[in-house]
Formats: sequence, structure tokens, C-alpha cells
Amino acid sequence: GCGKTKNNKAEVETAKVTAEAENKTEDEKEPAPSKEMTEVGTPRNETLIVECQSPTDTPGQFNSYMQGTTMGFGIHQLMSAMMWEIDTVKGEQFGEVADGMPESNADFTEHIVKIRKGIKWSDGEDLTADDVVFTFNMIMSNTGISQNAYYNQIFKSVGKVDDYTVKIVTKEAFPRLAQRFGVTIWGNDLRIVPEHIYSKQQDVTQFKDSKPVVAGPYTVKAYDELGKWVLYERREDWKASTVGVVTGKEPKAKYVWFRNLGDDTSRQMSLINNEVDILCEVTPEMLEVMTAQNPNIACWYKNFPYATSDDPCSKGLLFSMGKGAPYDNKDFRWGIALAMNFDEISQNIFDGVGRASPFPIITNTSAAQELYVKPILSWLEAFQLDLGDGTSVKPFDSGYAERIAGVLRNKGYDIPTDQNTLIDMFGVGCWKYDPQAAEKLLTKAGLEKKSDGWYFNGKPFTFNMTYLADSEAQAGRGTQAAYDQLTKFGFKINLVSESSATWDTNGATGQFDIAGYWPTGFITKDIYSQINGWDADLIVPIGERGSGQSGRWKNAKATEIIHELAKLSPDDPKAYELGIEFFKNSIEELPFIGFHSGVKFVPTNSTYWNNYPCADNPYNGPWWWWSCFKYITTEISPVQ
Amino acid sequence: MSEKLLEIKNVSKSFHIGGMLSKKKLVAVDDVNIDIDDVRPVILSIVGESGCGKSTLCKMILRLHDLDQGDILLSGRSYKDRKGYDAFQFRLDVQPIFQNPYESFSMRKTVDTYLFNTALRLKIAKNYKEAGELIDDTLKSVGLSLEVVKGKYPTQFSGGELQRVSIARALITRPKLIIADEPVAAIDASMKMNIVNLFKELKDKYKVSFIYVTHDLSTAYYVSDYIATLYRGCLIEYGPAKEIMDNPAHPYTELLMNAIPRVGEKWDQELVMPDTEDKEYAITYCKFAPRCPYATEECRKSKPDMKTFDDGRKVLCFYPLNSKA
Amino acid sequence: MKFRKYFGLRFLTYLLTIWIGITFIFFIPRMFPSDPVENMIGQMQSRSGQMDPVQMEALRSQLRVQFGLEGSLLEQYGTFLWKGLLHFNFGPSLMSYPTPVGEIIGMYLPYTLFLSLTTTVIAWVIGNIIGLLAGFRKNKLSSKILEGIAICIYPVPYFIIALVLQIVFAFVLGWFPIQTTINTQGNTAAWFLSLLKASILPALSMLLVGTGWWIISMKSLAGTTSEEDFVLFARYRGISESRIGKSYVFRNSILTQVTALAMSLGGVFGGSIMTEIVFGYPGVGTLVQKAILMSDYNMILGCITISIVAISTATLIVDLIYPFIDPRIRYN
Amino acid sequence: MESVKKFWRNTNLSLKAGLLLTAIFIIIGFVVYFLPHTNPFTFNSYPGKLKPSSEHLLGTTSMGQDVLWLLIEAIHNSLMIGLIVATIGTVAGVFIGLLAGFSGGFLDRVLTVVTDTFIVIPSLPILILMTSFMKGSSTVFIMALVLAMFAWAWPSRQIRSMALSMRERDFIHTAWFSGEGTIQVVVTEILPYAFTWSLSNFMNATLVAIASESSLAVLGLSPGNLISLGNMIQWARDRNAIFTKQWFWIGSPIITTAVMFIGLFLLITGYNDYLSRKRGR
Amino acid sequence: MIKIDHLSTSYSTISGPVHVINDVDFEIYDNEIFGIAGESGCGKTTLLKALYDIIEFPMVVDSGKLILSGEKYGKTFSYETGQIRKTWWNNISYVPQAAQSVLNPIVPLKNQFLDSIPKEDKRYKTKEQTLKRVADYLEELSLSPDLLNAYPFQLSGGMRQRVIIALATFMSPNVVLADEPTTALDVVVQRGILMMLMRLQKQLKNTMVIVSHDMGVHYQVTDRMGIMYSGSLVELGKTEDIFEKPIHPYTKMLVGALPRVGDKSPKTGIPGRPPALTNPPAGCRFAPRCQRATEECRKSVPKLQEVEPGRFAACHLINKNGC
Ligand SMILES: Nc1ncnc2c1ncn2[C@@H]1O[C@H](COP(=O)(O)OP(=O)(O)OP(=O)(O)O)[C@@H](O)[C@H]1O
Ligand SMILES: Nc1ncnc2c1ncn2[C@@H]1O[C@H](COP(=O)(O)OP(=O)(O)OP(=O)(O)O)[C@@H](O)[C@H]1O
Ligand SMILES: [Mg+2]
Ligand SMILES: [Mg+2]
Ligand code: NI
Repeated sequence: GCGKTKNNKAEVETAKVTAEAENKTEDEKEPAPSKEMTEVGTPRNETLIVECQSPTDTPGQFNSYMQGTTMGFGIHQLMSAMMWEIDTVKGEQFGEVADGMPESNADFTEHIVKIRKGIKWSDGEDLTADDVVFTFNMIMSNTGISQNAYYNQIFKSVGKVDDYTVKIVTKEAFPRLAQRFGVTIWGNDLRIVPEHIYSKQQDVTQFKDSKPVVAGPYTVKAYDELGKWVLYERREDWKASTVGVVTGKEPKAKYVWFRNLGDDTSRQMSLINNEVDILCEVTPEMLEVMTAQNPNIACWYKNFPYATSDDPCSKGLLFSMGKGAPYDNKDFRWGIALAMNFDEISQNIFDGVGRASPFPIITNTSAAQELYVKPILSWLEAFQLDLGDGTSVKPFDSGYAERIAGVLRNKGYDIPTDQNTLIDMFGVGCWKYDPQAAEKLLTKAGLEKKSDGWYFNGKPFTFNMTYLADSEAQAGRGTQAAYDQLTKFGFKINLVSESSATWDTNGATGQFDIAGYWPTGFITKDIYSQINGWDADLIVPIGERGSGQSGRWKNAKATEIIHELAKLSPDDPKAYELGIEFFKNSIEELPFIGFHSGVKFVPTNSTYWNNYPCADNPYNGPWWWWSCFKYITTEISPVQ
Repeated sequence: MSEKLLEIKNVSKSFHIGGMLSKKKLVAVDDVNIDIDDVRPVILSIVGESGCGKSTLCKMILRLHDLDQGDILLSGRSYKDRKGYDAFQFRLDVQPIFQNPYESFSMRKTVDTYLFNTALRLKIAKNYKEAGELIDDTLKSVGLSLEVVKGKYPTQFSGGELQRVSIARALITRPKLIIADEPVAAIDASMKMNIVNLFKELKDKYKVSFIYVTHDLSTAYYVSDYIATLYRGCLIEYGPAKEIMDNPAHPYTELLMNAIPRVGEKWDQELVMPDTEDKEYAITYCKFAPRCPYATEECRKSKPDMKTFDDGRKVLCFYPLNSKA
Repeated sequence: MKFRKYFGLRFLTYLLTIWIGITFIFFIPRMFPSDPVENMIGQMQSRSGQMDPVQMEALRSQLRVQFGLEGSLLEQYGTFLWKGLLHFNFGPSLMSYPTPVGEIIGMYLPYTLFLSLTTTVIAWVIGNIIGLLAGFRKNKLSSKILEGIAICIYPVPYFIIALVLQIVFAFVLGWFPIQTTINTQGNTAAWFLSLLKASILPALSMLLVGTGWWIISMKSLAGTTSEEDFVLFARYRGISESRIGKSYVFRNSILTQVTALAMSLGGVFGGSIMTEIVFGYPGVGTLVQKAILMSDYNMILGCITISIVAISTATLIVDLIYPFIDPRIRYN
Repeated sequence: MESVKKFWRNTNLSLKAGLLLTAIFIIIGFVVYFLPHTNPFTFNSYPGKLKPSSEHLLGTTSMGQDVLWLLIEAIHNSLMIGLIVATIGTVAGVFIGLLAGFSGGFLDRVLTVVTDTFIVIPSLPILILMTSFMKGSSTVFIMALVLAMFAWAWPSRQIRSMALSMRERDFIHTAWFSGEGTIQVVVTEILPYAFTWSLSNFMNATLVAIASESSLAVLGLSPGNLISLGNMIQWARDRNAIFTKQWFWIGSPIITTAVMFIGLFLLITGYNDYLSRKRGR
Repeated sequence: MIKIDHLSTSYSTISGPVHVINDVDFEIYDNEIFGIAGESGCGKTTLLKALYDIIEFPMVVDSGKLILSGEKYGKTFSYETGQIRKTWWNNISYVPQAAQSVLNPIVPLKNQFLDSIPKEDKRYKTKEQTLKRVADYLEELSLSPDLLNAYPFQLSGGMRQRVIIALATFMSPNVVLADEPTTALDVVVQRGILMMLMRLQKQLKNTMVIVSHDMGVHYQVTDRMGIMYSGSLVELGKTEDIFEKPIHPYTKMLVGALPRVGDKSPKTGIPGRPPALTNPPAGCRFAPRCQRATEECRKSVPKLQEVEPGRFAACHLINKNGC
């Protein structure tokens, strides 16, 4: 898929590979049959088929302010009007409905937001400041909307200055208006609704909006009452849609068909049989099979490591520190970290694919690595742990990239030798595998090793390791691999897989010991919104549901930094300093053991459509399930 | 208290029969009165057509069926007196012998377990050894021995042997009354005699009374002191065996006697066969009337009363034959 | 026993069975630590990041009222019995709030009935026929082969069979869609055609699995019946084998199977979960599974209640018509 | 020994085959299992994705586990689950059924209603429900207990009708008149007749339990570190073993389940034929 | 006519073969009622099964054969062992022991009648016509035609037995085999059934074989009879002769031990029990229970020999003056 369009930035080497691939595709390419129809009766070559990982529970419900509406089934990818969107490549926000970023006063309490001109709702009405003001006030005056209380706590008033200017007054200093109410990752819960429709509803929380009037480039043409699919049709007046106004480009596909394809077996068979163009996420095993069977299937990279390692969700082990000893002891956590051989874990998860992420809390996306990891590399290398017996150890291991590259070369993969490429692929390093040091640290934390295993407080020490049964293979496999490592090390562990419903409760109430989970993500330079959940003030006792961190990391310094950051503008250089401070502190404390940055194998099929974003043409990220997908639709083009 | 061992007083029992919507009732035992003396042990034979209620009556005496009406008294104790009922004592006093010896014992157990159970669980013997001796003695009285019986399954016995084990089991408690429901029906001619002879002997030796249900009238004649004829649930004739069988007073008894396949005299005339059961059970007048060669208008209109003769026999008929009333 | 009395008693046990069953499934989910409101908040939280404690508390009580979870367990139980059992109103689905559970089930049920009911019945018929052959004509080669195939398929986990069918017929041969897509775009004919096309593979997999059990049980029943005196005697009467098979062995063995069929209708709701998952076929099975994973109490209760009522009713009906099939029964 | 030989001589082919197959599985599950070996769950014990060889008869998994030992442990655990479920289910079912059928009256009514309830409750959803919540502490034993909850009702119903028809048999009366109490009558008189049936029910229950566990495993609800046949299939599926053609990994647990069943099936049918031959039909 | 030609059969069991019929050799003539008597387990049913050609596992014919010959509808026929089953229910019919349970419990009797009538016989008739014929036949036997609509369970034992006999004789077969047709029935019903059989035989002029261990029944019904003991025929002759002048010691005891109504004098049964068939004694099988047994009896098996014309017995004592 990626090989179709040349990208100027592409390096010579990669270009060669692409050219080869192109030739190959040319040979085997059959003309896309034009008469073919999809199962929903649209011409196949005019329909872009996108997979959605789970069916929607609320078919026909397109009002995002109604309880439980499934946003990811195309609503925010194609229809929602966001105030600010994100350029995932640059990690920068830009205005979608808003015309540019908000202008705030000095103490960040008054914000002027300009509205783009020229955007029309799909029924022809103009989108103006009235709609924006209406949306804010609708949320604030309607207790049935889940954001209601929060908005009332933040905003004093939202009012119209003129048809294309809105003035927002916050109760306290609020420097991150765009970050909080615009898209940074995935989407945002502020979606502007048409006043002329919603103001007529008696109770907007009960309004299904099954024929939505939208500002995005697509409208709903049909949907499955059982929630298995939704068919979207490009607006005739797409030029007046958000995407049309922002980019001026036409989304190429007349129809976009979001459909659920069930389990992994069906998903890969469907992609191989060209019954779908884009899959959400697969495992490397699946990718291997699919690329082998259908040459049109590709992933972010044409070759190893295939997957993008820039998904903002970090995968690793979270401790339930509210449970008390030994989980609240950093020596224990460090002991666990050093007891595991990351090389093996890495291979067991996705065969070594992925950028090692030594940082706790944020994940090691390439941007993060450049922005935060590399600058403190020397600090990292010098960082020492006191083992409690007078000795100490430097836990950082910078040899990981070289080692894993060697292992993979042995397996027959073609791995570049260039140091920088390797570091981009595998990260700057990981935590050492040092069982002796681990033992000492654990002993320091009060554990005791006897002939038949570990003891704590005189009792045999066992704990649970929890992972989610039904989602995120990377986290699940990571936990299984960690379980394997820690068992080898000598721990007695229960491996527990929980359904997401169970985890939602157990995780939030702290009822776990160690869990494979992804507490936060990273994509922007400003890390405030990623770390503010680690505020110790938000901690509630075990068994209760807090609004913040489920790990219950009670750390004064981290809390202090978070509080200070809240008052600073994201652009303030001081904010960056504080960020670095925060990371150093969290490395010392290690509330979370990071494994990899988010690795996503997101395959595409270029039988009917091509020019998907990919490593050679990274005009956007491969996150079809984010709201930025609407900007990708303008680039994906039909195969002639 | 009372000199009666068993008093059956106006006992009735009915069943619902027929298909799902049928309300048909079948009076299997209809107002039956029989006594057994306590002083002198007797063998009372109950005879009658198949399905006339013999087994039902036995089961009621054995407390395996509830009574619908009437009462049964055992040694003066009423069956209705549920508080005074002592299951333990009851099993000491009354014991059954069933028709089919192979049905009387589980095929999957050795028969001696039943013997030991009876001896030990009913506390006749104090310990296993004593029980063994007692059982051996009892088995010897029926011509077997513990040695022969021990460890064998029912299939390893002949019917006659097994029936004798069954009798021996019943005898262990030295009961006052043994209810034998067709004990010889499944046994061939040569073995039959051995068993009825045994009954006689037991009666004399151990003073056990028997209720002997049978189709085999020759053995009934041979062994019993009294005889009761049932017809469609009703007791139609009762009295000393010899008198009744030599001189039946009820037409049905007479018919019964004539139907015995005797050696020496061949049957000549045809006879009226019974109709379907439920029809006959439903009759409100004399139930035998439709088949009775002597039936009159009266018989077809009303029910006869029980008539008692001088010699103690009772007949349920308007016009008893060989009338001595 | 009189019919009316029998019917009365049987009806009483029918109600009792339903009541106990439903009480059981009412309390089971509530005994576990997962709470649908907390789940919902958890999902919102993981979606929109941090949430203010005040906002959360407000939301929590608001959702509790909406979901009918306020009040003590006993009160909830009372409401449930009154509304759910007597009026078949199970309240709104929590995962598809505020659509009523009944409406959603009503949407899925026809598909389930269409697929499972027909396959259950067809499997029953085919299974009984093959089972009869296997039990009655033990020594024929053809019946041995049929039986052998059934015995080998029966123990294979049924999602594997579904998977194999899917791979062979949908993926490799491409005769059927890999995933069920029901075309609601066109007319009724197009809709039915897409439904039919999508149902064939699931039906086939359910048939293959379902038949096995009926073959096995019918075989043993027919085997026992063939040993009965009346079958032997029928042979001695010179009646032809096929006639004996039909009106002697089959008719006497099928009685037990009728009851078993009524009972197995339970599988209509639960047993097809795996098939539905593999083929993405819409049905009550997947609905229940999803409801469980999402702690949608109302939905769980709704689906299982319907299932319990359906099976109980089926057995009740079978018990009542049984005497028409078997004249010997006298209701006691 | 002599009697064993004689028995062997008189058995039919299917009984022989069934006995042999079942014995093989019992030996694998309860003898071979105890031979010293490395924990097959441990990842990276060997190079991954090896083809079958003399060293690894069934190859290795993607995680570098030996498939053969994984299979052996899976047989052990699945048999354990199956046997526990079948034991509890059969014992409870038979006992309750016998009691209900024999005692009659009020107790019978109560027990029948409870039994019927468990029959009409669809089991798989409830199993999913129970296991999805009990996950945290779920072990082989708890798993088995949950499965057993639904394993007793059907046999109980069957046995009850058997007991009902037996209640009026003469030898039951004989037993009572021999001084036996209700429990003893149930256990020593009726049970022996229900025994053959119970035995085949036991075998079927074993398999149903193993199959149910597989279903739960495929739904991801079996304990994550329990090596069972179901989990093995699930792990293999998880690592796409079907499409990567790792047939030995995905195939061995499936074929094992099937062969195990066929073994038991042959055993039952063979035994029944043997009995009927013994009875002289 | 049935000719039993040195027939020996056995049952194969797990513990080896059980020799049940030993070298039985006699004839049953046309137009007679032939009785077979003997102790339970002596092989009466087995012999009957062999006559009916139900030779299937576990029963095997070790030696000898059976010939069934006769005439029907003017045509003569003759069948041998292995072929006789072709004429089942047409030329020969069988009323098995325990006939109470041999009818299909859930089908009305009329269907069972229809099932039993061969296709050729129904070819030109409608169902109603056939049923009419059946009803007429039942009436002839003084059975109510209403019975046709009844299910077997609705009939009493005696009634069922009569229906089965009606069923067995409907095709007017040349031979009717009845195994204990009246056991477990009371004397009145027994008499009814036996008289029905006799009447039928008179009408059809065919052969009837009746098995019973009630000697009274044989006396009343049969023309000729055979006495079996432990698998062998020990005596054969005219019924009256057997009762008047029993030859074999076993027959003597059988006749002598019978109690009679009107005779209360003490009687004794035969002591001992029949020998196990798996391991029979070497000589005469009755020897262990015979009071007059000699050395010879214990050593060699006596042959069935003709004592008088038409009168056979198997005993070593015949020629010695004992008899
Ligand atoms: N449990 C029952 N339910 C319905 N009817 C019954 C039941 N038990 C017996 N009967 C009927 O009651 C009548 C009397 O039966 P019972 O068994 O007492 O007769 P019997 O004299 O012992 O007959 P037989 O000589 O055949 O043993 C019969 O018509 C029988 O069908
Ligand atoms: N299928 C069989 N297998 C082994 N032995 C058998 C079989 N059937 C009958 N026998 C034995 O053969 C012998 C004769 O049996 P048969 O049924 O012919 O006796 P019978 O004279 O009819 O007795 P009854 O008067 O009890 O009916 C008996 O000892 C019996 O145990
Ligand atoms: Mg009786
Ligand atoms: Mg016989
Ligand atoms: Ni993510």
C-alpha cells in the first residue's frame, strides 16, 4: 500500500526498496473490477472499507452527548466537528472549527477563540459561533451529560463576541484550553453540535440523532440495526465541510464502510480476500500470514519491524501501590524490574519489534525519545541504585538495541546497522537483567528468599499478575512474558486474565497486585495532560474509585510538579524543565515498569485503495480509529 | 388384648385407570372383611381370577399400600394409629414372600446379605457369628444351609432353592404372619410340593400363620385351613378350605373349581369368558351376574349381602348353591 | 391422578422452576465485585482521562437512578420480579442505554430462532434417523460408516468445526461471506438472500455438531428397544425389517428423544455462542456474552429469563402432550 | 490374572480398543505427567517454532515451549477437571436422583423442582458469568466446581426416573422387610442398577467438562496459566497457529480431545455389547 | 408334519457352551395337539425356538435338523432348518412365553394385526376390508371387535394372551407353537384359553404344540405328549397312556406327586435338583435324583426306545422288569 506514492523526504535507501515493491505490485496487479458491489450495495471501488474492532452497542445513535454512544464507529473519524485537531506527525494542534489556537489573557482566565468561516452543516446551514456557544452551554446546563459537572467547575461563561468569535471565561487559570478541549490523542469529548437541530430537542440526552447533521465530510447513509456496520457517504458539499475548509482537498472515497469483522481469524481472512481495506490492529503472526498471501497487504514499514512504534500508549507493568508493602516500596519495584530479562520479554511479545521504553509513565514514541529521553541519557547512564548491602548498581542497559538487532539478524531479518536507525527502532536502552541485584533489592525491601521461594513478613509471598483478556495483545503478552520471567526468577504468581468490565472495576479500585496496563500516553511536548492523573491528591483508599491514578502512587515531588505545571502555559520553557524533573523523579521511584512504546501493526490492503500513510509517506499516523482519520481520507486514493 | 392376629375390616382400595382424561376408577379391593385367629396358626388361601385384587390386599396388609377405607388391625393395633406404629416391631411380626423368587432378590447382591440384614438389623442376633448360626438353622429348616447359600448370587440358584431362601429369610424373625403372594407360581410341579409341604411344617413347628395367595387351587386345597375367594375386589366366599372346595356355595367358586384342569375328567362344556376389567369393575349390582349361569333379575339389579352359614363360611350371593344357610 | 390436578401441580412446578431459576440468575451477578455503573464510569474515565471527583459522584448517582440500581438488593429484586417477570420489562440495557432490553432482544431473537431453532430441529431429525440405523441395523456397513463419522465429529470442540468450515467454504472457496453482513439497504428479497447466505455455514456447523449427540443417544435407545420382547416377536411374526424399524423401534425410542429435544432447546440460546462469534452471526448468544463482559445486568437477566421461560415452557408442553404420543402415560 | 486373561479373551474389539485408548490417556495424564520434566509453560525453554524432531516429538510453540509436554500437562489438567466435574456431578446427581425417586412425596417434589431449575438454566452463559467474575482466584479446582454446578442436574433427573420405576420392585420390599433403611435401600439396592448408566454418564460428563472448559478458554476466561486442552488451543489460536501452519501445536489438543472421546465411547459401547453378550442376547 | 431329526443345540456363553437339547428325535403329526412337559429349565422353550427356526446367537445347532412339511391352499411345502423362517406366521406361528409383553405397547391392536398380514394377502383389498376380516375373525373367537382400537396396556393379561393367539392363528397356519400359553393366569382364564386353542385346532385341523409344566393342562388338551428332562426327551406317547401308565421314573414322580382337589393326603415332591447343563453327569441325567438308579444309569446315557407302538421312553430300567 505504502509504495504507491513517492515522498520527497524518503531516504534513498528506502526509496530503492519501495521501487522494488512497486515493480512487484505492478506485475501482479490485476485491474480492480469495477462492477463489483459490496454487501451493502455500493460499488466496491468507490467504497473504502475500514474495520472497527468491536460492534457498536448503540446502533443508530449518533448523538455524542447521549450516554454510551460509541464514538469510534465512524462518528469522530468522519463526522464530528472538533475545536482543535492534531497533526500527529508534528505533534502539534491546529484549529478545526476554531480558526487557530485560542488567545488567552496573561493569567489564563479569558480566552478568545476565532471560528473558521465557510464551514457549513450538511443541511446547508452555516457553522457559526452560535453553534459553539450553544454546545458549551448545552453541556453546562444539562446534568444528564456526563461532562456537565466538570464544565461547570472549569467555565464561568462561554459567550459570543460576534458570529465568528467566542469568548470563554474560566473560573481559574486554565492555560491548556486547546489541549483539554481539542484533540491530542484519539479524540475529544467536546464536539460541536448544530444549534438549529439540538436546540429543538426537549432532552438532548435522549436524542438519538439517527440522521445526523454534521460538519465533517461524511454523513450516515445506512447502518446495521445490530451494530455490525455503518455506511457513510461523502457530502455533496464536502468543500464546505471541516476537512474541505481546512485542507481544500476532496476525500476520494464516495463511501466509507465501517464494519466489524469479528475475531482475528475472520479479520485476516477478510483482508486477504480484499473484503476490507484497513484493519485496526493485528499481531505480527497475523501480519506475516497476510503479507505472505496477498502482496497488496502492507504495514507501516514495508520490512522489519513493520509496525509503527509510536502509538502513544505505553505498555508495561503497573503496581498497585495503595496496597502497601511491598508494592509501595521502590526497592521492591526496582527488584522486580531487574529480575526480568527484557530481551526475552521483547521477543515473546512481538518477536522483538518495538522501541524499548525505560521511562515509566510516558511512552517512548520517537518524539518523546528525541524530546525527553535523549536529553537525559547521560543522567540515565549514571543513575545508580543502592542495593542495601553497601554496593550499588547502574540499572540502565544501553546495549539493548545492538543485542536485539543481532538476535533478529540471526533469525534472518534484514536489520540496518546504522546506530541511529537502530536506536529509533529499538530505543536507547532498557533496564538491565541482573538477578543478583534484584535479589539484593528485594531483600532490602523486606523480602526473604528461602529454599522454597520468596517470603514476606514470614509468610510465603505470592501475588497476582493481571491482564485484560479481550484487548491489547501487546499488554497481555507482555504480562504473560513477565509472568514467565518472574516465575523463572522464583516467584509464585497467579496469572489472571480479566474481562474489561472486571478490570474497569478492579483496576480503578486498586484491586490487583501487578497489572499489565497502559495508564497514560504521550504525543505532545507538553506532558501535563499525560501526567496529571498521578497527582497524589486524587488518591482514594483501596476499594474506592478515584478519579485519578489506579496505581495510587503517593509521591510528594511528582504532585508538586504537577501542580506547578497546571499553572504554566504549555509553551513556557519552564514547563519542559519541570517535565524533565518529573521523569527523573519517576525513574528513581519506578511506579510503573515500561516495556515498549505502543507497537501497532496496522495493515492496509492496496487492491482498491492506495496511498495510505506509511513510513515512506508519513503524512499522518496509522491511527484509523482516531479523529484525524478524516484528514487521511483526502489522501487515500483509488487504484486505477 | 385381642385373640385376633389379623383383622381386615371393611377394607377398600381403588385406583384411577385409563387414559389421560379418564375419570375411571377401579375398585381393586372392595369392602373386604377377613379375620385370622391368634390362638391357632392357620393357612389362609386367597384365590381368584387374575386382577381380582389379591396382591393389592396383600400389599395393604404389608403396609405397602395405603388404605382408602376401613382398617386393618394387627394383634389389635390399628393401621390407622400412625403414632403407635412401630416399623421395627411390624417387621418382626409380618414378613412377605413374593411371587417370583428372582424378583425378590437383587441380581447384584449375594442373597446371604438379605439374610444377615434381617438377622442383624432387626436385632434378632447380637453379632455376626450368632446371626450366622441362626441363619444356618433357619436355612436347614428349609432344606438348605448357610454353606450352600453363602456368597452366591440369585442367578446361581434354581427357582425352588431361591424361593426357599426367600422363605428362610422371612422366617428369621419368627414372624406371626407370613404373607406369601403366589409363592409357587414360578416353580415347576416337582418343586411346588416341597414348598407347600414346608408351609405346613412351619405352621405346625413355629406356629406361623400364612396368607397364601395362589392360582393353583390344588395346592390351596392341599395346604390351607381356610380359603377366601375374591371376585373383582369383593370377598365372595370365605370359610374352611375343604368344605368350600368340595362344596362351593358361590357360583364363581364353583366355576373356579370346574376350571381346574384335573387329571381324570376332561372338560366338556364351554364357559363364559370375562369381559374387560374396567367394565366389570364398574358394575354396581352383583359383579358376577353377567357371567353367572344362575343369575336372576334380582342379581342384575342389586348387590347381595354377605350371608353367614352355620359352619362359619360366608357367601356373597343371593342364591348360594348347596344352601345350608 | 386426575388431569386437572396433574395439570395444576405441573403448572405449579413450572412456575416454581422459573422463579427459582430467575432468582438464581438475579443474585449471581450481583454477588460479584463488578458494578455496571462503575464499569461505565471506568470506560468514560479511560476515554476522557481524568475526571473530577464531584463530577464522578454526580454521575454515579445519576446513573444509578437511570439503571434502576438504587435501593437495597431486596428492593431491586422486588422491582425486577414485578416488572421483569410479570411484564417482561427488564428496563433499559446498560450497554445500549437507554434502549430497552426487550427491544434489543427482540431484534436479535428472530435471527437466533431462524438459525438455532431450525438447525436444532433438523439436527434432531437427522440424528435420530442415523441413530436409528446405527442402533437397529448395527451390522450394516453404511450405518457403521455414518455413525463413525458422527462419532469422530462430535467430540471436536465446536468452534473448531465452525472455523474449519469458515476457512474452507468462505475463505478458500469464497462461496460464502466470511462474516455475516445483513444487507438492510435493499428490499426484503435482498435482505433475506443475504441472511440466507450468511446462515448456511453457521447452520452447517451447528448441524454437524448437534447431530452427533442425537445419533449417540438414539443409537443407544434404539439398541435397547431392539432387544425388547415386542421387537423380537415382531421379527418372529415375519414383519419386514423396515416396518419393524419404523413402527416398532423408532416409535418406541423417539419418546425419550422428544423430551430431550425440549430440554435441548436451551442450546438455542446458549449453545450457539461460539458459532455466532466465529461467523459474526447476530444472535442472542453473542448478546448474552457481550452483556456479561459489560456487566449489563438487565440484558443478562432478560436473555436468560427468556431462555428459562422458553425451555420450561417447552418441557411443560412436552409433558402435557406426552400422553398423546405415548398412550401408556397416566399422569402419575 | 487368570480372570483378566479370560475377560480379555471374551471382549469384543471396540471394548479392547476403548480400554487401550483410555488406558493410554490415563497413563499419559497420571503417570507420564509425573516424570521429571521442565515446566512446559516456561517461555523460551527451547528455540521457538521448531518442526517435530526426535528431541521435540511435536515441535515447539512460538513461545519456545515443548508441545509434547504442554500436551501432556494439558491432558493431565483437563482430565483432572473432567474427572472432578464428572465425579461431583455424577455422585451428587445420582444421589439426589435416587433420593428423590425413592423417597417420593414432598422431598421428591422439592428436589425435582431444584433439579429442573438447573436443567432449564442455560449453562454456558452462567459459566461465562461465573468465571468472568471469579477469574481473580480461579484455579483448576474452582473451575471444576463451577462446571460441576451444571453437571449434576441431568443425571439426577434420569436416575430419579430409574429409581421411580424400581420403587415397586419386589426386591426393594424384601430389602425393607430385611430391616434396611431408606439410605441403605437406595445405596445397596437401587444404586447397583443405576451403576452402568452412571458410568457412561460419568464418561460423558468428563468430556462435556473438558469441552466446556475449552469454550471458556476460547472466550479468554480460563485461568491464564492453566495448561489445559482448551487453553492450549486458545494460545495456539492467539499466536495464529492455524494460518502459520503450526499444525502440531493447534492440532494436537484437538485430536487429543477427539481421540479421548472416541476411546471412552468405544469403551462404553464395547462394554455394553460385552454385557449384553454376557446376558446372552 | 414336523420331523425333529437327532437335533442337538447349545447356547454359547462366556463360560463355554451350554448343551440344552441333546439328540432329540421324534415327529409331530398333522392334526394333533402335541404337549411338551418338563421341569423349568429343561429346554422346552429352546426346543420350541428350534422348531420355529429362531436359531440365532447365542443359540447354535450342533447337529441334526428339522423338517417342516405340509400342505396349504392345496400346495404342499417342505422346509428345513434355516428355511423355515420363510414361512413364519404363514405356515407356522409362535406364541412366545411371557406373551404379556410381546405386543408393541404404543400402537393400537388393529395396526399390529395389519402388520402381521403379508402384503400378498392385502393386495386386492382396502384397509377397511382387511380390518373387517380381522373383526369377523375376532368375533368368531368370541372376542369383541372393539379390541382392535385398544392399546395392549388396556387389556388384562388373559385378554392379551387371547389376542395374541388370535393374531397367531389368523393366517390359519399349519403349525402353531405355544409356549406356556397360560402360566400366571388363573384357572378360569386358563380354561378359556385352552378351550379356544382346542376349538381352533378342530377348525383348522392343524398341528399345535403346547408347552406347559402343568400336567393337568396336558391331560385336558393334548393328544400326544413328550416329557423332557434336562435337555432330552425322556418319554413320548399318547397323553392318556402317559398319565395312566408312566414308564420313566421321572414321569412317574411328576404324575404321582400332583395334589388333587379332594385329596388331602400328604404328597412329596422330587428331591434334589436338575443337573447343571454346563457340566452334566455322565450317565442318565435323572440318575442323581432317581431312587432306583443303578450303576448303569450313572454310566451310560439311555436311548429313547419304542416300548409299545407309538410309545417311547429313555430309561435303562425299561427292559428290566421294573417298569
Ligand atoms: N398401582 C396401580 N395402579 C392402577 N391400577 C392398579 C395398580 N395396582 C393394581 N391395579 C389394578 O388393580 C386390580 C387388582 O390388582 P392386583 O394386582 O391386586 O390383582 P391380583 O389379584 O394380584 O392379580 P394377579 O393374579 O394377576 O396377580 C387390577 O385390575 C390391576 O390392574
Ligand atoms: N441365551 C441363553 N444363554 C445361555 N443359556 C441359556 C440361554 N437361554 C436359555 N439358557 C439355558 O438353557 C436351559 C433351557 O432353557 P429354556 O428356556 O429352554 O427352559 P424351559 O424349559 O423353557 O424353562 P421354563 O419352564 O422356565 O420356561 C436353561 O438352563 C437356561 O439356563
Ligand atoms: Mg398379584
Ligand atoms: Mg420356557
Ligand atoms: Ni491506544
